[in-house]
Amino acid sequence: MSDMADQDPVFDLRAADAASHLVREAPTEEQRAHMRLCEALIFAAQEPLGEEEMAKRLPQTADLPKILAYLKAEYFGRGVNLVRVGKKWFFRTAPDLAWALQREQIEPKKLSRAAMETLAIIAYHQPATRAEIEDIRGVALSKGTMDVLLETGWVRLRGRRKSPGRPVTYGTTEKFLLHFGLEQISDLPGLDDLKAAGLFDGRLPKGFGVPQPRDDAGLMDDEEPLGDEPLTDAFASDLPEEG
Amino acid sequence: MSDMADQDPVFDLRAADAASHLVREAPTEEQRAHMRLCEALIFAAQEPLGEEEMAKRLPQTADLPKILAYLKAEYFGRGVNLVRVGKKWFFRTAPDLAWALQREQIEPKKLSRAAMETLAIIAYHQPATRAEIEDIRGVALSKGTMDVLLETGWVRLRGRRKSPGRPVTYGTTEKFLLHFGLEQISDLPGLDDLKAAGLFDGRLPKGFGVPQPRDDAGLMDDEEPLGDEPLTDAFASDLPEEG
Amino acid sequence: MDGGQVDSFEDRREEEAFRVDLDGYEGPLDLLLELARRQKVDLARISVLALAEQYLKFVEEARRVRLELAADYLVMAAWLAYLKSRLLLPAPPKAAEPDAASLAASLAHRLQRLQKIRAAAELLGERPHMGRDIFPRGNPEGVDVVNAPVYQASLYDLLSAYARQRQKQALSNVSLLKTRTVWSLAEAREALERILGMALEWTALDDYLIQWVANPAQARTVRASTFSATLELVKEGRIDLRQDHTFGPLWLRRKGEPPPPAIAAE
Repeated sequence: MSDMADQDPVFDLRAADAASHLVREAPTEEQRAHMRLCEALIFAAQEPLGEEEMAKRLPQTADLPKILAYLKAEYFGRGVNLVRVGKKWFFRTAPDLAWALQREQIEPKKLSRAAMETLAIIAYHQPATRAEIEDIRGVALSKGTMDVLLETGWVRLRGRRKSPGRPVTYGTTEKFLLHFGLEQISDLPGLDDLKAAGLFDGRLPKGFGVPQPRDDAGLMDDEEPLGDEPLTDAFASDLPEEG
Repeated sequence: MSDMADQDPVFDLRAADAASHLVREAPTEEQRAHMRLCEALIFAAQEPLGEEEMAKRLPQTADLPKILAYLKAEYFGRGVNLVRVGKKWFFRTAPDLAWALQREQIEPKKLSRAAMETLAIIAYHQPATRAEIEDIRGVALSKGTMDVLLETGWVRLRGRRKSPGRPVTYGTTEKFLLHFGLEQISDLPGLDDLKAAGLFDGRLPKGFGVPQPRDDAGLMDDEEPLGDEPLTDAFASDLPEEG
Repeated sequence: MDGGQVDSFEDRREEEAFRVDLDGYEGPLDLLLELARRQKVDLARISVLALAEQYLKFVEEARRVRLELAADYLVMAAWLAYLKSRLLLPAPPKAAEPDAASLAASLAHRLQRLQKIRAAAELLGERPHMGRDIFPRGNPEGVDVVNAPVYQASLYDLLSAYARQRQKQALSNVSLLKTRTVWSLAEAREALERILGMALEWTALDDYLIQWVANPAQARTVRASTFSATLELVKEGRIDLRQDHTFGPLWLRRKGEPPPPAIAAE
């Protein structure tokens, strides 16, 4: 757990520095009032709360990024932390307390190795097509694996690749970030290592640079919308399915 | 909401005193660790968390009442408060922020036929008393109808008619003009226009007319200010109420 | 693919003895990666030749014990056999095909890539999971939704509502002063008696009605009342009434004249 804590943005040293810096310069009375409001809003929300949503409830003059930074600093090192995912904020328990909070009765279903690898390929390589996933894993993807991933809500159909056969492209969702405690997709663990190894340039000509995984809502240049074609044959493959 | 806050233990003065006292003497490192744990436990719990439950997760030596008191003090005056009910604890957004936690959902609504007809009569015949409206419609006005019209913001209480019983007079508002796209109330079409539009057929009795509507802000000669008499009996009528 | 299989995979790795067992391998690349790991060197410096030999030996062994091999294992074997021969032979002077070294490099690259993504999957899996290690608020209050009704109505709705009720009221007020729209039996009888003197010959009831009923809208009530009145008069023996066929016109005449032969015959 302890080395994991290092990877976690909550335990990020830069964040800690920023936090201690902010704590040193105390918020004004007005900022305190705004912090209270944001605190209550994020606390009450059922889902991570968007910054726009908060901005709507605050006076126009309020400096939302600063208020959230103060609030985050206030919860730094506490049992409950304020965490950002994309442009949304939520409270959650500190990762190092997992041991005390784990509930015996609920054992979340573990993903198979095939599903976990497929998820990793989609996450690190997105937008990724089925053929790209199969190329990396060297084995055909069973329909069941992709179904499981779509069911978790961590993977979504992004669009179609502008290439022969117009294959469906897959990407990760906000729920994926939320589940794995990532602020943004570039926080994926080991991403720098993978990028440095130049292992994801398979489909790109040399010198093109290593693609950065992207989970933006917008489509990339080589993607187009899903359209209304049936998706059933998105899983068609002439590779034999994995056992 | 405000009287709720008064009853609330968070706003209890003795609690506040205790809190400030506790804040003065800082918790030890060990107590801090226990506070973090309790904080996370209470936060993640789906129901108010019992003290026994917390005690189970803490070392036997831990001084739970003191830890919870510290934690409560830490959340005192914040956007989120730690609240105790019996021997159970939970976090709750500060009651004074309830106003900010409400979200207005716009719900398109259609006026009932009775309300629409009443509105039309008020528009054309204003200032109109309840009895006048009933006389024109030939049916008693239910209290609900007038409430709905006042809720729309299209109808207002203008004043009182200088006549026995001093009945309240109703008129339309600027919002009414805005909603119906009228520059002024006199832009409402007259009898000939209504006939031309096919809204009246030919068979009208002699002497049938449509008034020239007026919504002057000032009171008319036969009106006087509302005064501070109760409005409750403004709806008394001996006509049977409409269905 | 569950935890159990992952364990058996781990066990297998520790087990140094070469065993022909394809269970748990996810295709030829997976098997190659496992074989490469046994070389215990950095994947970037792996001996592809040695790897190819090991793979081919594995496949031969498998066929010897008549193990069913999936087609892709055989395709990979064929490709590796080709690669092996290319690696062993000196490179042809003008190769149209990619040289053996770059084919080998590309295989090593694929293996590295698979290994890295496996490591990444593991790192991802080790992160604290929401709902397992980290928890959101257990019972968020949520945001109260206050319904703010926005009333919608068009000017047309307003005007038609106005016209509708004004017209309705105007007409019902006036109709009270008008003659009744229903013809009573007494009215019908009185009218009939007054004209009875004219009906010495057979006369159609409708003729009277048309004569008496100014407003066509009243035809129905007048016909009904008049018919009832004629029946009363027949009963009193003051008129004769006949109808030649179903739904045909009703004929009536004052009593006392001799009946026509056709009627007498009936």
